[in-house]
Amino acid sequence: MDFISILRFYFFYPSFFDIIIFPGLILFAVILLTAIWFERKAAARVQMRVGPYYASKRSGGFLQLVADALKFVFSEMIIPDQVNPTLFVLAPALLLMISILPFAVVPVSIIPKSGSIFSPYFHDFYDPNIGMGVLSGFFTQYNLVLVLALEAIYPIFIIFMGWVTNNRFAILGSVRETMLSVSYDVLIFMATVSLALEFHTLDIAQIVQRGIPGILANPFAALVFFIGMLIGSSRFPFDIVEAETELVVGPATEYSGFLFVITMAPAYIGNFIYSFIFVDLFLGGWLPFTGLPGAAYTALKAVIVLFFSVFMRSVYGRYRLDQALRGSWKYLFPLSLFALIFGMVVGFLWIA
Amino acid sequence: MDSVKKEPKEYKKENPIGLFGDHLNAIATGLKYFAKPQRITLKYPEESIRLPTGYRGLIRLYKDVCIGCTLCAMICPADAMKMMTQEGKKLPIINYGRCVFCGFCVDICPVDALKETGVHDVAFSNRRDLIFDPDKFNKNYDVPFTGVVRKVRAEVDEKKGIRYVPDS
Amino acid sequence: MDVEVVPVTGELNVGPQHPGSGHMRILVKLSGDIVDDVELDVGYVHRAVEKLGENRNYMHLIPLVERPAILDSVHMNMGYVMAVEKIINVDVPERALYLRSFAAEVNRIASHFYGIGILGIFLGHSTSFMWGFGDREIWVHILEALTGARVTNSYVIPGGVRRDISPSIIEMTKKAISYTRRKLNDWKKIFFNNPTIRARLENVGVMTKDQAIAWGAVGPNLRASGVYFDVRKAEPYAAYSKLDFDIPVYKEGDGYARSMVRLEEIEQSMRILEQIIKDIPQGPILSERFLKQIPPTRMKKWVEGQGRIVLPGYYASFRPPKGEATSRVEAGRGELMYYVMSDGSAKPYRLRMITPSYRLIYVFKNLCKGVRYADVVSIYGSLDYFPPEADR
Amino acid sequence: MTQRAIDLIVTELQKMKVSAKAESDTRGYVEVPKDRIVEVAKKLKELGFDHVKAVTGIDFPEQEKIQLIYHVSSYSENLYNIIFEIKSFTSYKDCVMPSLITVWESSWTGERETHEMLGVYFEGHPDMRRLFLPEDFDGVYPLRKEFKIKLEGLFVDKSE
Repeated sequence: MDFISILRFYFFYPSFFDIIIFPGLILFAVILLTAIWFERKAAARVQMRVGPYYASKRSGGFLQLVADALKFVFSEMIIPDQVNPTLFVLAPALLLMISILPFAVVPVSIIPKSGSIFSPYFHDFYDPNIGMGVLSGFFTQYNLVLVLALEAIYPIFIIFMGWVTNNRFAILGSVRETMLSVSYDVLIFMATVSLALEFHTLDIAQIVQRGIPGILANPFAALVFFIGMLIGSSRFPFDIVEAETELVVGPATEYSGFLFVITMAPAYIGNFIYSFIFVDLFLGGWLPFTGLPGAAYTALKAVIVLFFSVFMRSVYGRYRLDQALRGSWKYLFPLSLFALIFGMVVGFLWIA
Repeated sequence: MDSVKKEPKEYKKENPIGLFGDHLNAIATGLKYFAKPQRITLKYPEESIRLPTGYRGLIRLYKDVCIGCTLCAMICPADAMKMMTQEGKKLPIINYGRCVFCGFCVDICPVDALKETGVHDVAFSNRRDLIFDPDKFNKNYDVPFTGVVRKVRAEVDEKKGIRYVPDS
Repeated sequence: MDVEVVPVTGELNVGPQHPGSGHMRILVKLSGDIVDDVELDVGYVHRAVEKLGENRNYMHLIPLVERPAILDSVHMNMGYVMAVEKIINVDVPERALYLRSFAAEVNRIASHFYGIGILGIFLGHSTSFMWGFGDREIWVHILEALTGARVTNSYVIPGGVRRDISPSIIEMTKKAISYTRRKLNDWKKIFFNNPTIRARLENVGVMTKDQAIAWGAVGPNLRASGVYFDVRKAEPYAAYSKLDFDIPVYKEGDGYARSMVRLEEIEQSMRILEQIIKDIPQGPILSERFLKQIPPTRMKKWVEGQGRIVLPGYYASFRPPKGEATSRVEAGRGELMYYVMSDGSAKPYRLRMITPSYRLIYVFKNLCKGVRYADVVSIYGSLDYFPPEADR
Repeated sequence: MTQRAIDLIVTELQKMKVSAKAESDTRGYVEVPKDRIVEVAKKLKELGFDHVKAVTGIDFPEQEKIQLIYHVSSYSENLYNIIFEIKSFTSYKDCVMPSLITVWESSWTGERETHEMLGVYFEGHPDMRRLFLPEDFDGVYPLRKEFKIKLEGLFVDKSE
């Protein structure tokens, strides 16, 4: 009995439960499959076709991704002659790791003092700003800054991957990623900072707990963040890094077999984590729920945001690199400045 | 020659305000089709199309009708149809590896010894099988299929584009 | 401070696998993101039509000449057959001329949908790709009902056409027109007015009027540069002299103007089809001279019974008189020219086939100079360049 | 009855002492020796023909000659239904032609193709390399009549 309660204690310990079980890695794996399935199925609906179908007809081809993954696992991994094999294999693995990392500090729910399954950990994850515990892998009061910092590492590893493969298309893709990452990081940073200024805090949990969804408090920041998120995770219309008609698959050109799967996953994971931040900052997060239901509610909204952003594939083409850069620096950056000032004014007048 | 010479048109250059509307319009159209999909996929192995009359599918020979006039071999643009002597009679053989299904041989045959069938989906395991000697060529491929395959007919529809109706 | 400058020039091999180029290799010389020069390595789908043309009978060439552009096969056939008709000096009955126009316009719509679809996928817009092919399917279906094959129609023969139109095909065409008209509205919303597409096409690959003429652009690409030229108007063939239609001409000469010309040509083609359906005359569909040679029993069974021409033995190996003929038609991608030279034997002495894409090779090469790398595919798609057609 | 546009061109060309002829309302040709082809081309361009549609080479093995035909036409209103041919001969021995690319840029593709298919060297063309044929194509000049391709008979019995 005692052993079970210890086990139970460690199982539900947020650093483990939040990151591994829910809404962590396991959910991520499921969502990754679902999102790709949805992307293909939604595109198929718009495009007069059926989409994945024959792998489990009853669920509309949901197992297609599993079938694809199986195929990739058993197909040959070709490692080019001229590359360093260690780095070549390491690069996608590093990329995957780095892409999941930011999730550790994203709060997904709060822990009430009693009544929740997480209540025993109330004091460990106590947030003095809101007087409650915060359900996240690792709690700091400045999680907004930390999340942005961890997200900003991700592009470096894409560039690393392109460099390692020693392919011209890959290097061109990496160069594009370099240029884009600078611009979208600025957008995301400005959008979040304007929220932080508006709510006078660098704690995501506190922003949520104010009870005002950021999309009402600062719609401009929401727009800028959403577009920054699309650029950051290479979704259409900013699928510039992997533009398949020009660059084959960009940095992932030389990868095959299971390594290719690993190179594809991080973009979706990055998008999903951005969706969590978007939900927390702009869509009211877990309110009015707490504990596990709160986390589920946040995850649900994040999934919807993710699905909406993958749906863009069936509507848009692809911008050119310079157009995306011009758009982000010439139009969205001023808009984000405006959002910053707007945030300060509204924060001063309304939220105070 | 056109008497009225048209001035070259110019498309409207985009304006920033309309741009946002265009974005919304595009997304709305996407969502419209997402909500009400218009699918024209044929679920092929389960459904199969009954091809219209006159479709130029595989060709079959009526051995008894053939008079061996060689016109079909002469007009064959791909050198697919050749003549061979069988029991003292000249009969055509066909190599489906070369046939381009132009239907000239069927049209030029003076006694209608060749006929187009509505069959186009056949598979062979090696190239030798693609050459049909007169006996093999004489068989009917257009047998009514008894199996799980549903035969459908494609119809042009004003709303959906192409609609598949069960073939009765 | 001394900065080590890393050279930013380099070469990229685009193709010859499909994405980014059709069956051709584009050797792009890049300086940063700017294309200094491109070298087009064409010929991956060379079929040697001209050499085969010298070794085959006149009738054998009908399915051959349509192979380079199977999406546009009626035009490909019609041009060749018109040249042969000039040499053997045969008149085509009125109804056959209308049917030729009918098949050609259906084919033009199908070909333009294909072109727009390919342009879309080059710009990453997968919906337009699928829509292009899906909406094309309806028109291909009509061609299938009319000619018996989806793409390699071999419909036009010297002296007429092979099959007659039936009321059910007319009904189908009416439905297809009303469907396509409605669908084009959604096309405009999701593709032509889509800001991403406009951004990628506007002011990209601009070709001025003088350049278009000097480089030898043809078809929609020429008309998008402000040149009012269409073979259907300049030298009317088939039934075009009796049909009323406009030629869309745009001033800008960029990729967007080129795709707008295609869009409007689809609309005009539907207008033409409506007129053809309305005033197609009754009568034979093959020249009297050949019709006489069909035995009466077969005439009754096939030609009158099923509206389907059976070929008299004449076609198997005819020998036209000595002579030469130049014919041209406005194919889907532009002007298509045939030069046939006969020396009195059953085979042409020389067959010259100038396809629209063939003439676009030089245009494409010139347009790519100085653009951004991502624009290469955009120009490629907006020119509607089709490698098999260029290589022949 | 006004004079046909093509007749005006033919008379203009005949002033240059070259044999020009109108075959019909819309077709005509002019035969020039190859050293005067640029001159005639320039004249035709002056008359309004602004592009080359095709450069065709025809092999005549008995006479050891190759005939070259430039189909030129115009996009201007009064000439756009006319296709005019410039015909010229070059011999096997001296298989060189002056390139017309200085007059009409659009002859670029055609001249390059004629070069690789028939072996006519166009002097003055900036890019006289192979276009369609692969680099390792063996055999020379596929469109010359001496390049034979394998043909098949109608019967299978005799060969087997």
